[in-house]
Amino acid sequence: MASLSLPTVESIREQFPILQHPDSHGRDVVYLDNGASTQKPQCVIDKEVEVYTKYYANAYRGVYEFGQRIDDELELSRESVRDLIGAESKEEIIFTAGTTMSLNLLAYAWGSHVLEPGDEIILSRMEHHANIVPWQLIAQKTGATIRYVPLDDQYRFDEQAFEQILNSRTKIVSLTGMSNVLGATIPVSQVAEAAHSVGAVFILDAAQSVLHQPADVMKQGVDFLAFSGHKIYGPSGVGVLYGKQELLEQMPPFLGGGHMIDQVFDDHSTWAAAPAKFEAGTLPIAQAIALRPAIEFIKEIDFDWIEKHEKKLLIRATEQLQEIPGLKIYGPDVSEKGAIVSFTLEGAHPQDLAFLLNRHGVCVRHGHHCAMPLHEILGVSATVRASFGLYNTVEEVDKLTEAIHQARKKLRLA
Amino acid sequence: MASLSLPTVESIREQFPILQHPDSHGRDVVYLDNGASTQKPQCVIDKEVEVYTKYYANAYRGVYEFGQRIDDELELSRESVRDLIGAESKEEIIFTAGTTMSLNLLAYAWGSHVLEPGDEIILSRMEHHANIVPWQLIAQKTGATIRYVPLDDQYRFDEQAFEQILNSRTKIVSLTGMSNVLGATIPVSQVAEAAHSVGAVFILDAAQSVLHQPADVMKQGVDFLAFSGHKIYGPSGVGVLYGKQELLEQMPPFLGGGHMIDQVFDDHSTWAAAPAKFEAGTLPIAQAIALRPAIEFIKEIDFDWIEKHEKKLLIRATEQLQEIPGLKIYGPDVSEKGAIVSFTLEGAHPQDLAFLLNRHGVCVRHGHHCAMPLHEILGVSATVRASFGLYNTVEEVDKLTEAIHQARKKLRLA
Amino acid sequence: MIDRLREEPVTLSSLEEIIDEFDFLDDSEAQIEYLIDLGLDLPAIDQSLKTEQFLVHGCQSNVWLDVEFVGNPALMLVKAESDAMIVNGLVALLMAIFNGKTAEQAVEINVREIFDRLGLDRHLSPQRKNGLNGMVQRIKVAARQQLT
Amino acid sequence: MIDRLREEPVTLSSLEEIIDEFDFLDDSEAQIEYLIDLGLDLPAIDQSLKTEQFLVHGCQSNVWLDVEFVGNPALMLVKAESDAMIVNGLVALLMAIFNGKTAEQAVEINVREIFDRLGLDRHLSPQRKNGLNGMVQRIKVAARQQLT
Ligand SMILES: Cc1ncc(COP(=O)(O)O)c(C=O)c1O
Ligand SMILES: Cc1ncc(COP(=O)(O)O)c(C=O)c1O
Repeated sequence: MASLSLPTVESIREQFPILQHPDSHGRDVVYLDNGASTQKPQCVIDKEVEVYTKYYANAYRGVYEFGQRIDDELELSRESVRDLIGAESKEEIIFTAGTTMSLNLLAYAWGSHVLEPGDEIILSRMEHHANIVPWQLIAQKTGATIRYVPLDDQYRFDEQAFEQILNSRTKIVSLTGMSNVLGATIPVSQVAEAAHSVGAVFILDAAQSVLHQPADVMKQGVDFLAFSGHKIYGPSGVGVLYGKQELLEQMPPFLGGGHMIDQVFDDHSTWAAAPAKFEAGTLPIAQAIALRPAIEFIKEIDFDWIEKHEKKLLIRATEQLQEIPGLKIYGPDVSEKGAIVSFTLEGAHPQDLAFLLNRHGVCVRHGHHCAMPLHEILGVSATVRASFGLYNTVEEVDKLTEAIHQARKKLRLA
Repeated sequence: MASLSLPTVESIREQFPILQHPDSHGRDVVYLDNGASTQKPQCVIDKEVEVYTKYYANAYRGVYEFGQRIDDELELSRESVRDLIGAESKEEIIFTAGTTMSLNLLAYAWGSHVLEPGDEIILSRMEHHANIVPWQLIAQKTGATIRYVPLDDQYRFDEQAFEQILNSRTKIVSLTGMSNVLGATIPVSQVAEAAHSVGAVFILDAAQSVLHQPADVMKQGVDFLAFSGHKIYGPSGVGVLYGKQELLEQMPPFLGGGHMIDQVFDDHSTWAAAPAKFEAGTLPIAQAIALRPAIEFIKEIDFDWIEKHEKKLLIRATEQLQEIPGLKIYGPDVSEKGAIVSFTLEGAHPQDLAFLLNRHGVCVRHGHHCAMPLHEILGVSATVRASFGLYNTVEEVDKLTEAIHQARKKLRLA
Repeated sequence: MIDRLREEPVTLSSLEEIIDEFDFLDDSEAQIEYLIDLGLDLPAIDQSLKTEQFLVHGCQSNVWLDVEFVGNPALMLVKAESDAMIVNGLVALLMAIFNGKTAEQAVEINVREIFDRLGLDRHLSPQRKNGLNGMVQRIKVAARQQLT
Repeated sequence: MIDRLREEPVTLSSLEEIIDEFDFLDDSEAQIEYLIDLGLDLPAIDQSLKTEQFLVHGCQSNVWLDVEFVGNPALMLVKAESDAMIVNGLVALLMAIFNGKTAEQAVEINVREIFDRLGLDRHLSPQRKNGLNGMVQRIKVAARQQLT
């Protein structure tokens, strides 16, 4: 899969048109909000344009040439997702609007299918709201209870505590593969095995992790997996839900509409087979098709290279930031986390800091990052987050550090 | 709103790159599947590219320049939708994945909010599955009953029958503004008034109608309205749900996740105000933004022009097709319908016919068009549908007719 | 009626002819048009077979299908008809594959391989594939029943 | 502490000065940076005011706000502080608008108009607008209470 010669970050950056020009204030853009969404390489942009200008039609409906081409392209994209996550067949790949939609689908459809009063759903303390709120809604409806796996004192997923919480009432274990705040990861195979040992299904929220540690669902025993196109250099508006064939067969549909039915009668309907059963209505056609070049782009660069490159940035950022007086980083040691640094700076409100960093072109995010229960235990209501992508450079890390120094001066902290 | 000089169909066609080249078999493409999805003008394609290449970021999250720009663009797009459908404020405009998602949201959220056993939901016989199946699912959950407004002998919405079906148990009236098979419309204001008179909310599935008779929700008394971007020359992957402010306030959220919350506690959460409350997770960012040029494009051409132009095509097609032996058109008189012609040809299976028409470059759809209950009363399991858009020409109508003649010969019917 | 059907294998295209034509056309649309031609040449089946019992489910269009074994040794005779000519073309193809085969031979035939060889698989919609699978299944079941 | 606050109106920027500066800057980011500057110059409030009672809800960051009327005729004195300097800048702006006004005057003031004039409205996130509205509401309520 890997290209023969190793890529350079310069050659990668060239492929992102948005990185080729300063912002409207003439500043070089240092985009460090990759955890929220990533920029798009030319090949992804081109693919959406190709669809719209060469053979656009609705999907799975027309026998005419454009319709057939769209169907073929969608199936190729499904296949590239299958390959990315190591699923058995492309019929296990469902296109959705995003991770949030995928997780809601699971909560509503699988949740109502299996949960009874007193049953338990296990999440962790570091989940994104997308992997909390849908479960709360379904727990309220079904009488199930949510239990949270704590973090240890180094902000790591506490595997021992997890195994103690697991019990025969556990029906669902749904965990993030990587915290979008801490960068902390989980031991996927072990967690899956433990979940299965009590008869629970294991759901992986791979929104942050799929790009860094591509899952291997069959080997790792992942039952369901969700991720978003826009976080892996793909288009906005499309996401993926993977489900094991036999589970997809058991799971009732969630959204009703065109394409997901077999027959519609006055008072009830019968369902098509997966993936159609879970793809009600018109798909995000151009977006689902343009997910493939994003996946191919990443594979071409090679996951090892990405991992090494991002780790280098993470280490440099961590070393520099730790030197700044009053700056506190939240998360495990760099050796045990993804390329995310969340921090607070004493005397500086995260909102002010994020604004002031942007005065130097540095784009970082501030707030609770859709992880309020985590911030509850961090003991702060908001943090500033720098998250790195494959196009970020060592110089950009230095600019982040320099911008923080400048902000401290501005805020009269230095 | 209208441009000073009237547009010509040639000048309009020029703006659609996909119409500028033959298909891969060298055939001129006669795209008559606009009811399924429309092609995209250059301005829409350009806007998505602009977002990805100039200022892409996640929405409503970053204080940095790109983030602010994305927020501004989204709000501009919201405003253009508000203006299109005559809503009171842009906070009543919710971006969704499409009509199907919008209607499911209403069925799940509003449906479970108001429906009690014995309550009634009124649909019509000509609904799309997207406006049937979600209501079936929610009726099964709540014990409510679905009642169907019949069509009269000319395939028109039977207003009198509707008023007889309405009663104090009617809680929801959800109707398509235009049948995607028959082209039949409904008297929106009267229906809304009648629905309100028994205390029901009125939902308009405007997927087919918004482009032809733009709604005026405040004047017409529409409580909720749904449509898809991809059917009004906009991008795939984005749709709209309109809801009256006070109804949006009452309605519980549907999807859970980021952005829709106010606060998240361990076992429950509190909600943000609309539209955020119903926009869980990352929006289809580039797509929602590129919906605006689509709306502006249509407004610039002018709805009157579109209506007249499409009517001309419809009349010509109807006149020509009626002459073909064994061809039967389903739907009201041309004076009472939109630019859709669905038909069967004796001795020719719709699937064969659609295939053979494409041999002459003509793209039409065959099948049940996601309207099985309608086909039940039409007495056929499938029809062939030609649906016209603003870029179609009189010559293309002639090509359709000619292609049907050729197909009849091929099928040894002539 | 049966008499007319007995003559079919000679009047219908053989598998070799079909494969040759597919290779010659080398364009999926032209291939499907050829299927329609094959379908148009397919003789009608007896009206009495057009009942629920012989209807194959999982088809986008209606297909009625029956399998008989005639002669000694008993050779397979597929009788089928659809209201769609594309599907009748597939029927003609199945007839070319199965007619005149013994039950033992029929059970062994790998239809998927033949479809792969033709390159047809890629060009059939999932629904049409379902319908095709339904037909093949009926034929295989009949062959197995004949063996027991 | 009250004593120090009484002197504020003189040391803080006046509304005219703020408007002039906004017009001069004419770039939303520079304007917000100027808000931060204003916020940095805002005197601290008494620790005793930093309780739930004085906390304004609907703010992304914490703001504590109290309103007093001093002197005869009684003139408004806004005392507020946030942990975010951008918000403190908004506080400074509200002080420039309301401090030294009578309750009657305060009730009549159209804050929205002033924000429109500054062009600020467009550049505040929905959450920050919520917070701002929360502060204005507190001030208006205090003015109305003073009148009854
Ligand atoms: C009347 C009607 N309603 C709903 C829909 C569903 O729209 P979408 O597939 O974009 O969700 C359609 C599209 O075919 C339609 O024609
Ligand atoms: C861990 C995690 N889960 C889920 C999500 C939600 O993804 P989306 O907003 O694309 O639906 C995110 C994105 O922020 C995330 O980081």
